[in-house]
Amino acid sequence: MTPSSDFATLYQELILDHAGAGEGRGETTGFQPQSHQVNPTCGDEITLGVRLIGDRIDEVRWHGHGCAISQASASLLTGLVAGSSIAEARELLARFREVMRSRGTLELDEATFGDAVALNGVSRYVARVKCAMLAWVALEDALDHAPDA
Amino acid sequence: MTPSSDFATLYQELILDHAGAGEGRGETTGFQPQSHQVNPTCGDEITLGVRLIGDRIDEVRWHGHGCAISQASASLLTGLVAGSSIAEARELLARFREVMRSRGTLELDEATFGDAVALNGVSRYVARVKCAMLAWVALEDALDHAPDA
Amino acid sequence: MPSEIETVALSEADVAAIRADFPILAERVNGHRLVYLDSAATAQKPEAVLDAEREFLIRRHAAVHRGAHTLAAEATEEFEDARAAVADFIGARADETVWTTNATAAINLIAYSLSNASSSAEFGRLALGPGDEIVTTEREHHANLIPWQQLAQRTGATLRHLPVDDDGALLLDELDGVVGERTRVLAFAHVSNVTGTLAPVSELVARARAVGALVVLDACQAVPQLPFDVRALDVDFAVFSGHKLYGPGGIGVLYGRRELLEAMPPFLTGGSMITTVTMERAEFLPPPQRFEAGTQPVSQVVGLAAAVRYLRGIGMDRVAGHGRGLGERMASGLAEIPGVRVIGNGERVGLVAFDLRGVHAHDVGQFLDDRGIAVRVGHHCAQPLHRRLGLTASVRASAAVHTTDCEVDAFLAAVADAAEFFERMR
Amino acid sequence: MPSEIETVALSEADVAAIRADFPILAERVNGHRLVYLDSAATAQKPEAVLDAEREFLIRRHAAVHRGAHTLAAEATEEFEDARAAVADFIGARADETVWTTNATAAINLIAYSLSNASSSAEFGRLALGPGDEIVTTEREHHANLIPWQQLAQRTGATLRHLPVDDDGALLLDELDGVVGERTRVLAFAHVSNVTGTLAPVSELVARARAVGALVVLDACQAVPQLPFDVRALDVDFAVFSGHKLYGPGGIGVLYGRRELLEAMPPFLTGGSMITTVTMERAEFLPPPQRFEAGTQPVSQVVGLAAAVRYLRGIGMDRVAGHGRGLGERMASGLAEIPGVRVIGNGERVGLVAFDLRGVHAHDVGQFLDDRGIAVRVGHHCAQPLHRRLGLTASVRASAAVHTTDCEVDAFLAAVADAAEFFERMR
Ligand SMILES: Cc1ncc(COP(=O)(O)O)c(C=O)c1O
Ligand SMILES: Cc1ncc(COP(=O)(O)O)c(C=O)c1O
Repeated sequence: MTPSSDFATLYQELILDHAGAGEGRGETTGFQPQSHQVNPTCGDEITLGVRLIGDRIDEVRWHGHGCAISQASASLLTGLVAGSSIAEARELLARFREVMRSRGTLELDEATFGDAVALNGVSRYVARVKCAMLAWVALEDALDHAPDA
Repeated sequence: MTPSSDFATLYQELILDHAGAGEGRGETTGFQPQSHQVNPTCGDEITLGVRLIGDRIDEVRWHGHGCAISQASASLLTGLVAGSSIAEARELLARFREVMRSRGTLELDEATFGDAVALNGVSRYVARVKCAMLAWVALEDALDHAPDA
Repeated sequence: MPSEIETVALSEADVAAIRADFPILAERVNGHRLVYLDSAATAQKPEAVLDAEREFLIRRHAAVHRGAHTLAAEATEEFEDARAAVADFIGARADETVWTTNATAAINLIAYSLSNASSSAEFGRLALGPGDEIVTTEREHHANLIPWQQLAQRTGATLRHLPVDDDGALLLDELDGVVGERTRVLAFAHVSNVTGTLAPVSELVARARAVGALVVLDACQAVPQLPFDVRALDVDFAVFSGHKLYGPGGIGVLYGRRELLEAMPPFLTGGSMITTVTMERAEFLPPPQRFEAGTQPVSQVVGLAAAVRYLRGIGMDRVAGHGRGLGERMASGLAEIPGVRVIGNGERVGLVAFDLRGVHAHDVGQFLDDRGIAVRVGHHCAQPLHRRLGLTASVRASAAVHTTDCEVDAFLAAVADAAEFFERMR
Repeated sequence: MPSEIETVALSEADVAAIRADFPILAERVNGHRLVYLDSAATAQKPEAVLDAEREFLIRRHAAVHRGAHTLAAEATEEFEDARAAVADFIGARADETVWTTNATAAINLIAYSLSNASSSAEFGRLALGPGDEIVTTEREHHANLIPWQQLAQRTGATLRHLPVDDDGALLLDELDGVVGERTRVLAFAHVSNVTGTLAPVSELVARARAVGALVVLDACQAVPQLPFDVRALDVDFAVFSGHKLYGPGGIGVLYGRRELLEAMPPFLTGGSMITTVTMERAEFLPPPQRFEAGTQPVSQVVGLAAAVRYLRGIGMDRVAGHGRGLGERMASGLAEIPGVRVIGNGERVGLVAFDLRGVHAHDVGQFLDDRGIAVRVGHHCAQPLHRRLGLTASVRASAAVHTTDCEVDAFLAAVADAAEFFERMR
């Protein structure tokens, strides 16, 4: 039996690749600000650190464990926000959250989100939105604790 | 509108008379053993004291407040157990409880219970059985605390 | 104050339509059509509530906040939508609305959380101890009295109370003497479940605010009868039971101001209220989950949301107008029956308790029941108030949205007949 | 021990008949017929339970132990008859059977009552304090762990635990070292909600008896799956949830030996659990009422009694035989799938949890859900056990009386396909 098309969209190749490769996965020592987040349903965790240069995000690093969706989302986030300003990252974050919570009614646009549009399928799975959000919530929390914030 | 026949049986004249007259109602000072019982649903209370001569019940006195059923039952009890032995009183008590809990399937017999058969109607009203039992439970508790018990 | 609440009456046709929603009203008791005047004890359920629960159970039932499968995800959504609906109904935010078993459990939650705060470094801000005072009133339901007695016992704080007058009204003159700088908690009922009259909420809240005390409002009899808004009332906590609000049993609500809930340690502990657990310790989720340990009564939550929708459909202004009209009809009708003493004065909701001189409440209740009229007899879980009024028990009739003037009149006639029947005993 | 329990299997025809009793099984999820393998989280309800509740609500609903009118009297009778039925189902007496919201609330009741005993002269016999020890195990549900952590924190007692081996089995070798003269309470699950295997109840109880400790049995996963008798097990307390026993949500059971319940102070306080109340203090009713404050969830109690009757109709020996067969089929089928690690060894009930190497439980669960198969993914409220097993999450499939071999096979096939699908990630 082959998976349904919805499932195939949710777990498209790009997601599985990102989950496997895990861009930005690594030690976060020395990365400040940091945030540790837990998904209480499954116990999944992420520690995400940001290296700032002025108000610009130089690099993001993270480690933890979680499902393919959460790992892919962390990986995609890493590439997406590197080099952006804090304000830009917050904008991405707000839009990402909005789309994820839209129950399938909104979509990420490719111009802004690039490969991360592969996560569009998640918003239809309410129970999985938290997975996709985990890294983003960690980023938000980290930025909230940035020296100037 | 006249009351139903069931109601008329429950509140027959004998019950109302006994409730009003209240045989044995009075101060219980000096009566030992004593018991104080409360019906938690309505807060009705009775204090019932027994004067024993040997293992014979010489006199019962009680005071408190309660509905017509409970007052009549206390009054009828007073006449019924005066002069009987503790063992006889316990037998009456056991049978009285059995009938009251029978949901209308058993009856007190007139030879043993005299006027107290007027309480037969109560056993059909589950919510009122506690009212009829209040004085009897107090008697039981008092006898349990009798010097020789 | 009651007179500030804008109300509209329900027409006879409205009430007739409402009655069709309550299947139990077709029942016969002792040969008579049931006249249910015990809604303040527990309300009957409209079909919409029963159907909502059953529909959930046969199509979507699953545990919430734990599962990832479709049923579980849908159930979780429905559960949180219901929270939003009930929160909105009382003017609260969803994250200030905690599910409990009933109002009793909600008050116990507050009281235990406060004593847990007293033995916790993390949550010490709300700690109570010797020298602190908790204030309640002489006319509270036992559910709003004993938990505070126990809290005082656990913490060494002192329990005080605002007394009532001969009519069961709160003695406002004593307020400043009783509620003072040491007062940490002021707990009182919005509507008394015995007198049916309203407490002067704004005066009490103002005094509590002036001395920095937390206000706990027992809204059990208010939420089903009046438009209710926690922000307008400006209370810190409010509690009520779903089963009195035409909803299922086993579900109640604790409203708490967000910043307070966040400062409070958990009460019940277990699954679904934690982030990280080791054998040694646990870290807790934010409210409301922090206070919702264990598998939640999801179908009951869904049923309560349906009840709230049902009441919205009628309109709480009309529910209140209807209740007020019935309350007045009962109280004034009773006052005309010789030997009857109506408990409580002033504007009331659709609830009245009374004493028939020389006749025990149980006997009156039995007489009414013989005609299919269900009223409550006893102390209504308010022994101190009854003692203060010189009574051990009273008869209480409480109306609902489905109660008619006709039913009230049958009730009044039955009380008059009971007075006559028991005349000889007086 | 499991092998001592006489079981009989259900025939295919039996199961087919049973399935017709569960309306939700006709639902379709993602285009497939629902295969509900999450009964250990919450069981689906047979129509008999739904009907019993509805019938009660539309004909006899009233508050119990408070009213004297006909409905109230009848509801009270039905409520107490239900208590007798549920008590009988577990080999207890009615007056040893206390209604609670769920198992979580029941364990909290014990834990809070014990700390209340510690601050009460009247109930001091059960007091706990520094030097006393409470013992639980490393494989408990959070509901049987955090309340004991909190009790230890409130009283100054020490919490210890019996560790498990690499398979999640209790290390009996350590028993005498962990449970000793200082042990006041030994709390453990009869059947683990993760491994699905049975604890060696008689050995644990014998040790507790030898040192005079109270035994608290978490019977949540046992009562729905096995013939269960508190006297035969010789435990002091047992707790379980109605919603896992095919009954309604919002109702659970605490069994307690009579003399213990009598020696325990109340937990929740309020109406219906008192004799005399003044503004200063309250006197409490004997058990079970002492522990049942507030309006009880009567329709849920009625529903739970219907669930128990339903299971009696099938026969618990057959329920157990069916569950065991399904559990074995699932465990042995899973063991054959490359990369699958089945958690726990030995005879099990109809419940199995597993890890698929390199693939997160959520992803496996989503794959199964795509085929309408509902399983539980996560830590199942047992983080310490998962941590001990080197996992953060696992997939759990749990069967019920309505589960068929066919469904188990569909589940096994789906897991095998998931293993293949996610191959690239490993
Ligand atoms: C072994 C065990 N104990 C306790 C619980 C808690 O039960 P509830 O959430 O119904 O209170 C559960 C189920 O969640 C369980 O499986
Ligand atoms: C004013 C008031 N407070 C508290 C309660 C307790 O509610 P419950 O028994 O539903 O917890 C009631 C009703 O019984 C009430 O009328």
